[in-house]
Amino acid sequence: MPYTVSTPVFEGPFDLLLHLITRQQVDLWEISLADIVDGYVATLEEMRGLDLEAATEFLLIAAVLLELKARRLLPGRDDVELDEELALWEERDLLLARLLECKTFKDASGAMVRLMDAADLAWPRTAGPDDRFSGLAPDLLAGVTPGRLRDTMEALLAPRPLARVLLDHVAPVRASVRDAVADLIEELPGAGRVSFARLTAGVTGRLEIIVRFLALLELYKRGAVDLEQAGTFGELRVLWLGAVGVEAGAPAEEYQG
Amino acid sequence: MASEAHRALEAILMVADQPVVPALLAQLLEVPPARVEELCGELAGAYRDDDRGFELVRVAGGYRFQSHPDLAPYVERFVLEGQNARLSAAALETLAIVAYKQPVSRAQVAAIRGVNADGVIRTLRARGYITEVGHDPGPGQATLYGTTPLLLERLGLDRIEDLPPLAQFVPGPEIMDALEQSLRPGREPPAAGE
Amino acid sequence: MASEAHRALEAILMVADQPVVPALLAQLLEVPPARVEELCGELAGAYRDDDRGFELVRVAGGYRFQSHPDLAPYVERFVLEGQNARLSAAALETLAIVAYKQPVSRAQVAAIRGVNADGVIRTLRARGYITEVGHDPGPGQATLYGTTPLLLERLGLDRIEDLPPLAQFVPGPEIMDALEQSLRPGREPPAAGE
Repeated sequence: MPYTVSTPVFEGPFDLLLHLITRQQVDLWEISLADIVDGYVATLEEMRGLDLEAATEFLLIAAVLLELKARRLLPGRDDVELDEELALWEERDLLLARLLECKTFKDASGAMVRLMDAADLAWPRTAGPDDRFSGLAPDLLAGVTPGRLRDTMEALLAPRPLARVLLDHVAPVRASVRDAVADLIEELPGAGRVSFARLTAGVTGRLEIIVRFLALLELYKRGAVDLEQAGTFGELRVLWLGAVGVEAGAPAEEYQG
Repeated sequence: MASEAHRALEAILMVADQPVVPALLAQLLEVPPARVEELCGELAGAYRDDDRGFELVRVAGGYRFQSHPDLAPYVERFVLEGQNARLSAAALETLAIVAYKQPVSRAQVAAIRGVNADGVIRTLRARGYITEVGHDPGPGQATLYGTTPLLLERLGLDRIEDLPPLAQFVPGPEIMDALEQSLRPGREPPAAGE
Repeated sequence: MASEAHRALEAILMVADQPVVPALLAQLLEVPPARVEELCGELAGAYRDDDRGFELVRVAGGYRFQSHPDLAPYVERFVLEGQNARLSAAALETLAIVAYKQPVSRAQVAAIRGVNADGVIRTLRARGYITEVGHDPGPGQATLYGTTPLLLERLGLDRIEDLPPLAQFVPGPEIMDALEQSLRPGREPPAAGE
């Protein structure tokens, strides 16, 4: 079974370890570290850009796992000094305690999100006193400083927060024909006869649609697909023919005949 | 009596910070404007019958909740003693926009704030913090507003140009967070707009 | 039922732009704070019984009017933009740690999360959800952080003690077992855990 990651980005090493151990429902003895590394690399690619912090966290956790596993594989446990054995247990207890703490706060933050979501359904009254009372306040500008005016203005001019900030707009648009070819090679074999509109259904950028089209032409040139079009501006239909000659431009390891 | 439409009106008017015109209410509720007038009339009547401390009134072309005139003495004390003896958030925003963008029209203020600012502009004018400074030469000849010497004096500024400069690009905190999360190589976060 | 005190409360809360603490209300009405709580409770009950589109709630230590959650779809259309952006998972976890462990230092937060927390702490401060509340008396005098009334408003809670108890989130026995099994530096590999 290939190791697949659901989606959310791992937030911390302990968290990741916990995630791996509880979610995978396997004990460390059985985990193939190679699979985990592969799975993680795949996740990184999905994220379209290297999250250095997440990557170093992952390295840390991989090292911890490796060390734990190596210890177990070592023969001659009977010869282990009592001190060393105790130290190992102590180390394990510390790690366990931190994992549990980390998990506890993660779940607590989930509860806070639910509270916020519920509270978001109500809006407070913020109207303040109406004009009838505006003459009362002796000093309406009390506490208003030039600095506060600037802060207020900057807050107004700041980009409105998005529900979820993705960094896709910062990372360069992924629009290499080579990548698109690789994507199509993954997608097409199982798809049967499929329309181009369907193939680009999830693609929003115009550039990306063009690149997908170029990739299709590339595959056509290599004889890997057949293209049909009923007439001018008619629907373009794509049929997967097979793997002939596609290896040349595609990452071979991702390709499943 | 408390239909969905009545309740929706109450909810909207409760969060509005100035009178809401019936046309907008009608659009939000998907009923004719005449029906909005009826519904508001019924609500106002109910509050009267229940002897509430607030009322729903039609003022400046729209509807709003306000405190009942009977209770003005309490409200006055609250305004004087309470935390409310200061500019509301809406007024502060409007003042900041006029200060930095003058000369500026109501429509421009509303565009930046995302909500209509007429009531607040009236208050600020009444207090002498902003004033009419001219008219837009374009069609409609919208009134343009600017700040007054009184405001400068109260802010302790010599000239309006002495306002602190705005940062050129002010990313929201979540954008900073996301950037830091993905760009930070070590423990040193990028030095950017605090 | 609508006594002068009830009506005065309604009038004052209608012109407040943030939650009003019972102590101030008590002072304005010249009644004991406990009476204010009673009166507000009665008003809130009356609005519930009348099925109003607004409610009177106690949040962040004070009372305020707000729209009823049922009517969020209408109010959303009126205010146009969603009022609050979601926090990142990292920020939320840090917020949970500060909320439950306050006062707490950056180092303590980092120790629990396993990663540096400076960026998220700055985000949370910029959002006004946490603030500096003091300094560690120990060597280094690390800045200590705590939560703000604004966070309580955001959570819809009256006091920070109203958060669900942390004990509720301590992982259950099956997760503890899984962890123990996996981390055991034992002599023989444990039976395959499926």
